[in-house]
Order: sequence, then C-alpha cells, then structure tokens
Amino acid sequence: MMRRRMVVAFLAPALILYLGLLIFPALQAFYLSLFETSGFGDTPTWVGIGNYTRLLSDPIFWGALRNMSMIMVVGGVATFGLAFLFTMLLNSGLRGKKLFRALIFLPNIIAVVAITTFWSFVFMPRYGLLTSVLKALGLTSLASISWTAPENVFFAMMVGLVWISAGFYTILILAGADKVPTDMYEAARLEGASTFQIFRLITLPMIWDVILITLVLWSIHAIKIVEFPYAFGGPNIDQNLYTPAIYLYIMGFGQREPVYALGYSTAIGVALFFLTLVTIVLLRFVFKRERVEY
Amino acid sequence: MNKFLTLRGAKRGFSYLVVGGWSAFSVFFILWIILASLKRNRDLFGKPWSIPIDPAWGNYVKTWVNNRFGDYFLNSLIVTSVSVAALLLVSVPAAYVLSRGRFAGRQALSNFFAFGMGVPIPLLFVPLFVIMTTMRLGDSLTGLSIVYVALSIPFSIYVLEGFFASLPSELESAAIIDGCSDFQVFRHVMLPLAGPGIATVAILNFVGLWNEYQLSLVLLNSPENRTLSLGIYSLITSMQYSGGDWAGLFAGVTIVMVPTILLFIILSERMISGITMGGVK
Amino acid sequence: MMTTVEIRNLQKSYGNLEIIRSADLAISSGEFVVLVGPSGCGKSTLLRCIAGLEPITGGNLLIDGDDMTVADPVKRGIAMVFQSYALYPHMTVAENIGFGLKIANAPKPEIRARVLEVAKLLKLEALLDRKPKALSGGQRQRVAIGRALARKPRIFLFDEPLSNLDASLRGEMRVELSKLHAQLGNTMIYVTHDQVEAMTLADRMVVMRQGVIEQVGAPLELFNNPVNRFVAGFLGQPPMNFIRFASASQAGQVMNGELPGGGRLTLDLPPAIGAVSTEGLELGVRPEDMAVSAAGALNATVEVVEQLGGETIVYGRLADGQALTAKLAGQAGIRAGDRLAFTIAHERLQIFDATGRNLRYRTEEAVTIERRGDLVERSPV
Amino acid sequence: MMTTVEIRNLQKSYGNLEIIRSADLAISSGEFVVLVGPSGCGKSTLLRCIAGLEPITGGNLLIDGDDMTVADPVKRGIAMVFQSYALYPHMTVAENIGFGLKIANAPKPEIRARVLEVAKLLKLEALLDRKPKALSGGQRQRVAIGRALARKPRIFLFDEPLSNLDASLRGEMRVELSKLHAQLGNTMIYVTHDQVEAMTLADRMVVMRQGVIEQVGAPLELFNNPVNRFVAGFLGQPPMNFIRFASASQAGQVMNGELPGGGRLTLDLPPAIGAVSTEGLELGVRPEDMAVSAAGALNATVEVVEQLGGETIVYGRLADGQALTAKLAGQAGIRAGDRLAFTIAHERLQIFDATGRNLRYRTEEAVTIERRGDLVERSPV
Amino acid sequence: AELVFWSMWNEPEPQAAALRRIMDTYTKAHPETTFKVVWNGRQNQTKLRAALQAGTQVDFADQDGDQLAGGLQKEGLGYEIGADLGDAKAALLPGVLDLYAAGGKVEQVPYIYNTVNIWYNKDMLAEVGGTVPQTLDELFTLCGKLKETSKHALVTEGNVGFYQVLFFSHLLARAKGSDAMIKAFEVKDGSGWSDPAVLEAAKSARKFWEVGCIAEDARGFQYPAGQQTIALGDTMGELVGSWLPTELTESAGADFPWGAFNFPAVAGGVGKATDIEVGLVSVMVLKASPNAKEAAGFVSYLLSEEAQKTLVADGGVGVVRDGVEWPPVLSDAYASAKNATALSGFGGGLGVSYPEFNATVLTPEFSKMFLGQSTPEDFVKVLVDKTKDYWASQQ
Ligand SMILES: Nc1ncnc2c1ncn2[C@@H]1O[C@H](COP(=O)(O)OP(=O)(O)OP(=O)(O)O)[C@@H](O)[C@H]1O
Ligand SMILES: Nc1ncnc2c1ncn2[C@@H]1O[C@H](COP(=O)(O)OP(=O)(O)OP(=O)(O)O)[C@@H](O)[C@H]1O
Ligand SMILES: [Mg+2]
Ligand SMILES: [Mg+2]
Repeated sequence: MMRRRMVVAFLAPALILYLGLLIFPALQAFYLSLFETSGFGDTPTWVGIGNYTRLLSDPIFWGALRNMSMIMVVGGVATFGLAFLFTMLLNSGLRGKKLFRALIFLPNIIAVVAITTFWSFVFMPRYGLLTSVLKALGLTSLASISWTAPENVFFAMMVGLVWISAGFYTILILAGADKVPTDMYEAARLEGASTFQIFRLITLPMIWDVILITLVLWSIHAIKIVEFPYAFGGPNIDQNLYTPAIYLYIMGFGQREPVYALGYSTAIGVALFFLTLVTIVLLRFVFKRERVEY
Repeated sequence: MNKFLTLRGAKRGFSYLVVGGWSAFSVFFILWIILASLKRNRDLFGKPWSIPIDPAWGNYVKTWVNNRFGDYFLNSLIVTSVSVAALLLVSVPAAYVLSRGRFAGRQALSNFFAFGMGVPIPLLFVPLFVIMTTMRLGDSLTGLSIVYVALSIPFSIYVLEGFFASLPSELESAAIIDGCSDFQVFRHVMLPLAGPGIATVAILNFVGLWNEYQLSLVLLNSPENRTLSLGIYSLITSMQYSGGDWAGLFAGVTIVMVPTILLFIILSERMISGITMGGVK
Repeated sequence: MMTTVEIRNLQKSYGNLEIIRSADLAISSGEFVVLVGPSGCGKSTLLRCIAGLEPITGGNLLIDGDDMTVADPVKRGIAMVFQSYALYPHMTVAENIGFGLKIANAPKPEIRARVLEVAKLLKLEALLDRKPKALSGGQRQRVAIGRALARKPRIFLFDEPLSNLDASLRGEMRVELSKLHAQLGNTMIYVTHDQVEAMTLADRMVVMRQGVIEQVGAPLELFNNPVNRFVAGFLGQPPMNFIRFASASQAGQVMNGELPGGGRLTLDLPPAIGAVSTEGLELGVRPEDMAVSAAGALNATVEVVEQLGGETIVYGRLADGQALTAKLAGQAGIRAGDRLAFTIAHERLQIFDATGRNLRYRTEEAVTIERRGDLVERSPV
Repeated sequence: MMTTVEIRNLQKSYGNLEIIRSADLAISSGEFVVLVGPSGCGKSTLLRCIAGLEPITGGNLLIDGDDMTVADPVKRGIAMVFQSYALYPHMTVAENIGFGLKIANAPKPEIRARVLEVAKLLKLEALLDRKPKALSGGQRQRVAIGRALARKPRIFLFDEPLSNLDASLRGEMRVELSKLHAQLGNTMIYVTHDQVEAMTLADRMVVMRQGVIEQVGAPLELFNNPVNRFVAGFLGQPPMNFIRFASASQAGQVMNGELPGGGRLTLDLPPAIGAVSTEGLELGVRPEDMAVSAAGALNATVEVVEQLGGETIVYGRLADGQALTAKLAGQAGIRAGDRLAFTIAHERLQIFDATGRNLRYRTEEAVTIERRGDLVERSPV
Repeated sequence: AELVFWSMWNEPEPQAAALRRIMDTYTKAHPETTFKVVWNGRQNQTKLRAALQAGTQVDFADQDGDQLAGGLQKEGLGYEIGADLGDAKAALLPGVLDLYAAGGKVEQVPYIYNTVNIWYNKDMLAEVGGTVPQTLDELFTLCGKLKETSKHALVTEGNVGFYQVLFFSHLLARAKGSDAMIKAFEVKDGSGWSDPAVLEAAKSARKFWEVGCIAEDARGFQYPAGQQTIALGDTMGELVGSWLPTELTESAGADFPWGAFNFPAVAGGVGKATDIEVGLVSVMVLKASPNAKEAAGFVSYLLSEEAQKTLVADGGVGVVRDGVEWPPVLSDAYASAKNATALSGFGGGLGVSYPEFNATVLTPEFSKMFLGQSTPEDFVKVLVDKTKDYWASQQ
C-alpha cells in the first residue's frame, strides 16, 4: 500500500546520515586494521591480516573475551531474571507501579562515574557501606572479605552492572508487556494461572518480539561494553576487568601508558563487529518465532 | 477462607518486598550521592554513612562557577534535546517504513541498519574528527549533534521497528478506508499509536546522550562548547595532579543528575500511559 | 454440583461514572440466568464483577454462601467467554482450549482428549492447529466457548457468546448449550442480545436498564407480564406497539379507552391497582397479537411491508398518525397503501401510565396465559 | 450517484489456502446487496477484496465500469464497517467519526456538524468525548458505523455491523440503515448473520458457501425458490426440515412420495426437469409451513417445546425417528410427549435429490407465491 | 603570530591559570606573539592525533613526558628544540633534559617536575620514634613499629597497577642500578629476567605484605580509597609521586605534616637511594608548525626563572629550573630532585621505551603477584617468556 516515494522519503535521511557518518568512517577504520600504525600522521605499514593473526594468539584478548562472555551469560541471566521478575511483579496489580518502575530505572539516568564511585564506596574495605552493614549485623567474617580484591573485583563490577541493566531491560520489557490487551490477562487469571504462569505463558510469548529485541540489545551491549567496567576499574584498570572493547581502547588510545597501536586496536574493533553480527544472527535464528499480532 | 487471604497477603507482601526493596536501594543511592555532595572530603571517605550536619554548599558553588557547569548545562541541554528531536525525526519514519512497508530488500535493509549497532564507537573517533573538520563542523555543538543522531540511528530504528511491527493491521486498513494516504496512515494512526514506544526510545537516547562523553571528548575542544558530562570527566581527570575533590565531583554529578531525573519523571508518564488497544475489539 | 450466586446491593463505578447502581439477584444452583438489556446498560460489567475481574465498588457477592466480594477470580471457580473472545494469539486453537487444564496440571493425554471432545462439540476439529489470527470471527467465538467448556468450572459466564455466528450455527450452538446445561447442571449466567437465545435458554431472565435491574423472572413471565413499559418494549421482536389512547377513563377495576380512529376497548385491571391517573395512558399491543379482520378495532394504513419468508411484518399508521406494527404469519400479499383493520386479543394487552408503569401487571406469580383459540388437538399418548 | 460494482471470476487465496474459489457478481447502482453464509465461508474476505485491503489473487473488480482490481482503496470511494470495529484507540469517539472528513480536509465546523448529526442518529451524543476503551461492545460498534456514515462514500461495505447490538436497537438501526439507503441511494454491500436483517434490507441476497456463491436473488426468491438444499437450509429460522421419503417414484412431471409414518404426497415438478434418480430424495418443509390438524399427513411426537413469547417452536420426531421442527404462532399449550399431526402446504414444498439439487427449483423468474388462505381484506384506498 | 597551544590541563586547574599568566606576560613583552589555547585536559595527545589527521594546525602542546615520548616524539613529530633553548639548558635540575632526549635530540621540554618518593605523615613517624629509613631493613623495622600501634606504614591502591609496580622498579633499581629494568627487558631471549636479583626484587616486594608494611585489606582499595587512609591517619605513607599532597589537600587539610624520603637502599645493591624516578610534564613544539621558531621562543621563556616561579606560586607544582624553590609542602621532593644521582622514568622507564609491554605484561603481571594471585617465581617466568615472545614478534 505504501508508495515508493514515501518509502524513499522516509528512509533517505536516516540512510544518508547512517552511511555518511557511521558506515563510511567504519569502513575507513576497517581498512586501517590492515596496517600497523600509531595514527600520528605517519605512513602506515601494510601488514595485511597480520593484526588478526596476532590477535588470535594474544592471551589478553582471549582473557578479555572470557570476561565478555561471563558478562553476556552470567550477567545476562541475572539481568533478565531480574527484569522478568520485576515485570511480573509490577504487572501483578501492585499499587504504585509507575513509581516503582521509575525507581527501578533510575540508575540508568545517572552518569556512570557516579555509579561506579558509589559502588566503590559500597564495596570499599574497612570503611565501606557494605562492610559496615555486615559489621552492624555481626557478620564479621563476611565483613572482612575484600570485595574489590583482584579475585572478586570482576563480580563486584558485575553486581553494579546488573543493578543498572536490570532497570534498563525492565523498562523495555514492561513497555512491551503494556501492549498486551488486558483481556488476555483477565482470561488467564480466570483460568487460574498464577502471576508466574501468566508471565511465562501469556506475556512472554506475546511479547516475544520485544524479548528478542532486548536479548539482541543485551548481547551487543555486552560485546561493546566499555564504560562501566572501565570506570569501575579506576585510573589503571585491572586486567581482571578487561573486555575486548576496553582492550581496544587501551591499545589504541594511550590511556596512561603511551600505547598507540591504532591498527591493532582497530583489528580488535573489527573482530568485535563480526562477533556482534554472528551473535545477532544466531540469536535471531535460535529465538525466532512467528510474529504475534493482536 | 482466612488462610486464602493470608496466603494472598503473603504473596503480595513478597512482591512489595522485592520491588520495594530494590526501589528503596535506588532512592538510597540518589540520597547518598546528594549527601556526599554536601560533605567534606575527609568525612566522605572516613564516614560514608554520616549525614552532613553542616552541609558544604561551597562544593556546588565551586563546581558551578569554577568549573563553568552553568555553561555546560546549557550546552548539554541544547545538544541533547536537539539531537533527540532530530533523531526521532529521522529514525521514526525510517523504522516505520522498515517494519510495515512491503518492498524488496526491506529485511536486508533493516538488518543493514541493525548491524550498525555492532560497530565499536572508538573506531570512529579519528575518521569522524576528520570528516567533521572537513565539513567545518569540528568543535561545534552542531557537529556533535549530527554525529549523535547518526550514531544513535541503528539502536533507535531497531527498537522502534519492534514497536511498529506489533500494531494491529486492522487499524491500518481502517485508516486506508477512511481515505488516508500512506503518509496520513502514518501521521494520524500509526504514529500516535506508537507513542509509548517513541517516548521510550526518546528517553533512552536522551539519557544516553546526556551522559555521553567519549564522542564529545574527541569532537569538542573549546571549553565554551563543553557538555556537562565532559565537565564531570574533566573533574575526574583533574583528580590527578590538581587535587582530589571528590565531594565536588559529587556536586557535579548531582547537577547532571537532577535534570535527567526530572525529565524522566515527566516523560515516563507518557511512556507509561501506554495506549490500551481497546478499540480494536 | 451445587452452586448458588448471590448479589447483594452490588454497585460499580468507574471513577464518578456509576455503571451499576444497585443490583440484587439471587441465582440458585444450576440455574440458567440470562441478562438482557440495551447496549451499554452494564451487562458485561456485571459479569466482570461476578468473575472478579473488576473490583466491586459496593455491596456483596456470595458464591455458595461464601463471601467472594474480594476473592481471587480463580477461587470463584468461574469460566467466562469474553465478548471480545480474548483468545491467546500465540497459541493454536488446541492450546487455547487446553490452557486452563494445563494450568491446572492435568495430564497431557487427558488434556488432549478433553480438547478433542470440546472441539468436536463445537465443530472445530479441523482448525485445532491454527492460530486465532487465521480464523474467521465465528470460528474465534467458538474457540472462546471451547476454552470455557474445557475447564468444567462451577459457574459459566457467557458474554454474548454467539453474536458472531450465523443463524443456523447459532441455532445449533444454542441447542448444544442447552443440552450442556442439562447435562452438567452448572450455574450459568449469560448475556445476549438475541431474544430467541434469551427466551429459549433462560430459566430466568434479568432485564437491565442503565445499571438497574428492572425485572427478573421466567422468560414467558416477563414477556406476558412486564412490570413496565421498558421491559414490555424491550422483549419481543418487532417490539410492542404503544398506542396513545384518544381518551380513557377508569371505572373501578375497569379501564375504558377510545382508540385513535374510533375503536373502543374495555379492559379489566388487577384488583390491587386502585385509582390511577388516566393522563397519557398507552395501550401495549404486541405485533403478533393482531390479526387482520374486517371487524377489527384498530384501523391502519400500510406504509412498509417486510417479507421475512416465514412471516410478514407490516408497518402502518393509525388514523392520528401513530405508528403500528403487525406481524403476520407466512407471506401475506399486502402492499404499501393498503388499509387494514386488526382485531386484538384483549387478554394480552397491557396498559402503561405516563410513568411507564404497567397497570395490568399482576403481582401474583404469573400464570402462563392460554393461547386464544387452541390449535392443538391432543391425541392420547 | 450511480455506482455499479462488478466482480468477474474473482479468486482469493492465502498461500495455498483457497478462500474464494471463483465469484461472479454484478451489483447495479444503488443496490443493497447482502452477503450471507456460514461462518468462515469468506464473506469478510470478499468484502476486503472489494475494498482493496487484500490483493486479489485472480479475476477482476470493476467499479462503475472502471477496472479497480489493483486500484488504491481511496480511489474506490468506499467506506467500510469492520467486523472487529477497528476504532482508533487514541482518538475520542468524535475524532473517530470525524476522521475521514478531517483527512478529506473538510472545514472544522462542517466536521463538527456532521459528527453531531451521525452521533445523534446512532445515539452516541453522550459518548463523543470518550475513548473507545471506555465503551461497551455495542457502543464501539455504533462508533464504527458512524465512522463510515460520516464520510458519504460511493459504496458502503458493512461487515456484520449490528451483531453486537441488542434486538431493539438493532431493529432501529436496521430501519435507519434502510432509510439511509433510500435517502442516499448508495450502493451497499452488507454481511450479516441475521436473517431478519438480510431479508429486510436486501434488494438482493448472495448466499455463499466455502468460497463459492451458491445463489443470488431477491430475498423472497431465495427463500421460496432455493437452488439447492444448502440455500434452503441456510435461510429461514428455524431451518427447513429435510425429511427422507420412505419411498418415492417419478411419473413424468409428478413425484409420488411416501412419508415416514404412512402419509402420502403427490408433487408436480417443473417442466424442464426430465427423469431423475429417486435414490435418497428428501422433502423440504419449512417449520412455519406446517399447521396442527388431525387430518395432517405428518405425524410426530413432541420432544421439546420452546416458547418464544410471540411464537412457539416445537421439536418432534417422526415415526422413523427423523427430527421435525414446527413453528407455531403465539404461545401454544403443547408439552413434550404430545403427539401431533401436521398438514403441510404442498405448493411450498421442495424436493432435494441426493446431490442436494432442488428438483422443484424453477428457472424462470421466480414468482412470489400467494399465501395459502389470504388473510387480507383489501379495502379500496 | 598567534600560537595555538593544545594543553593537557583543564581550564579551572591552577596549572592552567599559571600558564595563562605566563603567556600573558610573554605577550606583553612580545606583542607580536599571541596565544590561542585549547584546554583539552588529559586526553590532549589522543585528541591531537585526530587533529593532526584532519590537518588542524597546532603549534605546541604539553603532556606527561612519558606519554609524549611514546607518542608524538616516537613518531618524529617533535621539533628539535635543543638549539633554541640556549643557556636555559644549563640552569635546569640535573638530568631533566636528557631524560627524553633520544640520541641527544631534544624534542620535548619538561617544565613541571614530579618525583617519586615515599610520601608520609611526619607526625606519625615521630610518634613511633622512628627516623627516616635509609635501608630496606630499617623500613621493615619501622613497619613493625607502626603495626604495633595497629597502624600501617604504607598503603597502595589495589586497582592502580602503576603505583604498585613502583615497588618492583625501585627494588630492582636499588639492586642493579637505575636502568636495570630496561636492560633486563632488552635481552631478547628473556634471560635478562633470569638474573636472581629480579626474583629477589619480586620477593622483597611481596615481603611488604608479609611483614605487615601494607595492610592486608589494601588489596581491595579502589583508588583513591588507599591514599585517603593517610589523610585519615590510618597509614603513614605511600610510595607515589609528589602530586600526592595536592591530591589529598581537600581531605588532609593544608597543614598536614607532609614529608618525603627516597626509596631506601638495598643491601648489596649497586643502585643508590638518590637514584629517583620522575614524572615530568613537558611541552613540545610540533615539527609541522609554521611558527616553530616563535613557539620555541616561548618555550625558552617557560624555563626562565620568572615563568618557573609563576608556576610554583600559581600552579602549586614543582618545576625544573634549578634554584627555584618548590612550594613548601614539596620541599623534600625538591631536595630529592636536587640531589638526584640518576633519573629514570616512571616504573624504571619501561613505560616510556616499551609502553605496550609495560601496559600489557609487566604491570598487570606484577600486580597479580604483588596482590597474591601468583608467586614471584611465576612472575619471573612469565616475564622471561613474554619478553622472548615480544622480541620474536618484532622481527
Ligand atoms: N473502563 C471504563 N471506563 C468508563 N466507562 C466504562 C468503562 N468500561 C465500560 N464503561 C461504560 O460502562 C457502561 C456499561 O458497559 P458494559 O460493557 O457493561 O455494557 P454492556 O451492557 O455489556 O453493553 P453491550 O451490550 O453493548 O456490550 C457503558 O456505558 C460503558 O460506556
Ligand atoms: N490471514 C489468513 N490466513 C489464512 N486463512 C485465513 C486468514 N484470514 C482468514 N482466513 C480463513 O479464511 C476463511 C474465510 O474467512 P472470513 O473472515 O472471510 O470468514 P467470514 O465468512 O467472514 O466468517 P465470519 O462470519 O465467521 O466472520 C476462514 O476459514 C478463515 O479461517
Ligand atoms: Mg457487553
Ligand atoms: Mg467475517
């Protein structure tokens, strides 16, 4: 029913901006990954796929990938578990749904540095908020745990990350769930479905498209994640917190140490890009379902 | 009977406990930041639980005046709102066409846009700087806005497509019968119905751009052009060499945080009052 | 299965908007109650209150004597067929029907068997694997009914379950529902716009108007002995004729009236009635209670004739311009412009005063009135 | 306004699923055509094809002689009332109704006036500022009708527009639609399940079955002269009785049959018929064409009696167990177990062969059959 | 001409204010030279990189010397300024100009001076009757004394590897001399690390925990939690740059009794306690600048007594010119700079010469060992292996 003219007119501005300021520079960058260069106006040295072969045997990159997968899977399970729980509870007829929804989303609107600083205060040994709460509760052995010591810091970071993300995905999923006609819920309630069953059997399948969207967003987020772990890691981030994207940043942008391996860094970026593509395609394939229209 | 009631009460109570507890933590978080912004540095670290009986308002004055947060605030507001508005203007129609149009290559194009989400932003720093400088948009808020719009397109289109796709096609039929041209179907029926989705995307982008600093760091130089998040960023980086004013940092964070919270409260009302599909039967 | 439903002074408002003013109704176990009333009068709302989908603003709801005013819908043991179907779009027909059983943790083979049984009853066997989106309106409605049937609840609530079916299927479904009721003996509450459904299915009918229950009783009781002009006019299709008397006067238990065009009537009134105002009195005549006959007291000019095949509806005007509708059996050869005289059956007439009250309403338990001229020849069995 | 619609060999499939096989239909200007048929037979689909909402798989659609097979819906000058209402949830009732005018750039005061006018007609004045969400089912349906009315299109398509209204409102609306049609003279295509609507509104009726048009004709023509068993059974409520002959034999233009229980019948056949197989012949008798009389040829035992107030439906069984339904006027005092004898009107009987063909179908232009025993006394005007 | 200066300082910082004043004064004396400053903040060089790609004109810029060395200077983008400095060269503190002068070519000019010392609370030292430790053993003894009062001698930030690595670089330097780190790394088969002194240094670093110099929970301190314990009086000091007093002014107060001493000598080591690690902030004139000469003129002025004094007074920093007193709180640092027998960059200078190895191997691996996730032996082994790999991949 749609005329070609409208299709073109509606797509053109987005497409032009997208091509000009994302695809074109991205291609330029991708091209750069075939060179060894610091990016300081020198003439880059052609190394072909050299950067990529190096990447394959770079244990730091693999370590970062492992961290990334942990975030994607463990963090994902926690985030979505919470988001589902909140969606379910908020839609079970609680009073003050709007208020709760806003408060759950709240962390997302605060600058990441503020959040990480807050969490470092929570986890800080000796004076920290968590430590003092545990002490006050008489749990001295728990209180003496150093939550941010190298062996724990990744999980401490994950707690903060999940705290933020749960709110973000709750909002998206709730927005989806609101589209489900209320009589669906009513019918299910009459048939004796519990809050959990309603969520699992009615809401979830009916907003499957939204779920898929959020899963894809989460994966992309997990793959590209920089800010939160980076800020959490402080001025000289620990390798325990590296994600590939952070590694990219460190290798290419002279953070603290004057490492300016822009070519290599770009290769990491390209690898991440393809990782994203594979993940999106995989997710779409695995979670594909018929579209539900109501 | 009574047993039922209490069981139900217990379930209810559990719901409130979980949701309420989580929300309470958010409130605590905000309060803590605000309180921290009123403390002296020494107490901040020594007594993180303490309440500043003698609030150090000076932290705000310092941040607002010395660090030009007043100017930054205005910049942020302009850049963010203009970008979000422009972004919606560009991506809503595109998402609509991509999700409800019928033309060859629609799916491919939609995927093509989605793939943009996979490009790591740091890769674009140098090329974007070069492009912006060549177009004489370097170091300007306009340039920054344009970049913001372009880089937010994939995410926005992706999410919006989902919202458009699930609207009942019956309404499209009705509008066509009512004499709407394809544009009018969009303008008068689909667009308002996707309102909650658009508001959601607007909020998410607003929040994201309001706190964005990496791109602005690369693209902006002049202090008078800086945004609030850059201001925060420079506060943090100045911790090294010129003094760790953490309380001041929290004052800055509070300044950045308050408008977002306000905006969120206003916009979320819109987002939340999702249109119930009562009319379709 | 013994399930009574009792509604005591039930009220329901949306904000300031009073939808149900005050409803009292006692439904005994196994009864089939049909709610009728004009669109928007609150039938669906009442049903939803009973089901527990809407919080009740005031009053009480008792099921089997237990106060269920605030109970969870599940606790009430209710199944409901929604006016909007409310089918789950992501489930097949079979899954839709079996959903309640699945929730109740019934074993799979049992669910399958039950679904098949219900599907057969509703002629849905061929559609079991389709999604609701690929069904026609009527098919969807049948699935909605099937979903309720499958669960064997204590009480069935039906919100216009047959409104989208074609006449013959509707007739069949009606008989099936009737049988079902006979078989299961469940208490059923049923909303419909279809008079035939209402009359044939109901043990008792409830007539509502603007959130108020106007009259409750057996179908024929309401039909023959309506409490007021509204009930009289609402039941029967085409609706009852209301004819303003040219003049009327009361003489004790007798009302003398002059019809437009000169015909005269003398009608007795129930003993309890006393003196009434003869201002604005109207005569109520059902279209089917009129017969064409030269001796008739009502004279009308035909304006429109509707041939329904099995019967003929004649729309005419009386001498003073008042409208008159008559329903004649078969396909009468009447044309617009004809002038007809109708005889009317005195014992089936009603008289309404200016407030709408039926002066001939008999407060004693209504008696089914024998038909004038019995067509039946009873042969010894 | 002169608008003809012509459908030539129209086909419509969803994927492999053939919904409309091949439909031919010529609708002349200003005609009121009603589509009837069982649920799921493709009525809505046909309407959507005409409206241009579904691409047509094969064949042609002409409006006013112009080929509109692939034309934009707007070009076709059509208004449609959807079975599922399809109201815009974000607009008030007034905005919903006025939307088409707004799109057509009508001036605001004009829109307002038109909306008010339509709202009045549909009794929606009080609801103009509500959103669809806060309306009852019937109210929504009226808004949907209002939306179509407001626009004054060339052709109206109605998809069961009255199915959710109560009987009296439906009656009124029916009359309003009828008046409207008389007034505007638009071409109207109307889908309904309601036989009364179909019979009274239609200039011509189209009976569909599983995507095929079975018969087209004036309502009484179809009623009295059905082409086959399906059409005969589909029209008329309760449906026609089909009684298997105990035995039958053809003698030229005459069919002799023996009824279960011993009654005999001799019926003439149309001249064109020739020799037919007498295997599996069935007699078609409409329930309203039977009268209780000791001399009747059909003997049945009563099983169920339904009192509809204005009429009584009797369900019985013949001697060999075949079901029989009779419709009697008024409230007959018949009880289950009674044994009744019915006389049947010979000239209104149909005979169907094993394939369902009506042997008494007359191919000449059908004549309205005069009713047996004319009740009318025609007075000179 | 108008000189474009891209600066690592943020506009509100005192250093920026000082520079501003110096430029104004310079313009007064040389009216033909004006300045356009872009206060970029610490990401200055990274932004410069993009700007250079776009052909933006920048005349001179400043940044940490280490970073300039690994960035612009390494790419040969610096203007060789040595000749333009004239007699200013001779007036500087020892070793300052040579530190980054690769092959004798001076391409960046340090103008702000930070030393690495153990920064401590003088009162606390006095309370336990301690004196400034001259040897490692004395330091450990002091640790013991402090521990008895349930305080700690030192602290570190659990998430700042380049602070932690200072222990290693100092221990190694004290044992093998100031350039030991780089020397060990430059043995291409990795065997440079097999020297027992390396293992010894690693073990000594661990000892700081074992003897209780550093509190066990410091492993979990996220910057700046560790250094705050000094302000709060829980810890005596930290091995860190001379910026620490500035960073802690807000928390510790202006009258905190700051002192600093050099990392003590190690028994049998060839390195002296006066060999120090420094962090200098430099300016660099860009080779591509059309106004390089003019910019170089300004840079010479930046080293003048007048300008350097302004930096001290307005910027509160230590400076490079000999004879210009540093702010009082930094007086110990000034002394240590004046008496320095050898200078090396941060972490033994590895971060300047081989930033990538330093960032991806040495620092994280040391940090792992230091915080107890691996053993000194493992650490040495990793260094050997990775060094070998590194050089192999450079072929
Ligand atoms: N959510 C609501 N908010 C406000 N008014 C409402 C709401 N839902 C229904 N109403 C109003 O309540 C009245 C009763 O509605 P209800 O659905 O019970 O009518 P009904 O008798 O079922 O009508 P119908 O036969 O047309 O389905 C109507 O006037 C309707 O407009
Ligand atoms: N999108 C679709 N895909 C597949 N089949 C469909 C689709 N839409 C409708 N059908 C099928 O097409 C047939 C005709 O549907 P249609 O809606 O035209 O029926 P109808 O005659 O209007 O029935 P009703 O009177 O129940 O509304 C039905 O069997 C239905 O299941
Ligand atoms: Mg209703
Ligand atoms: Mg239909």
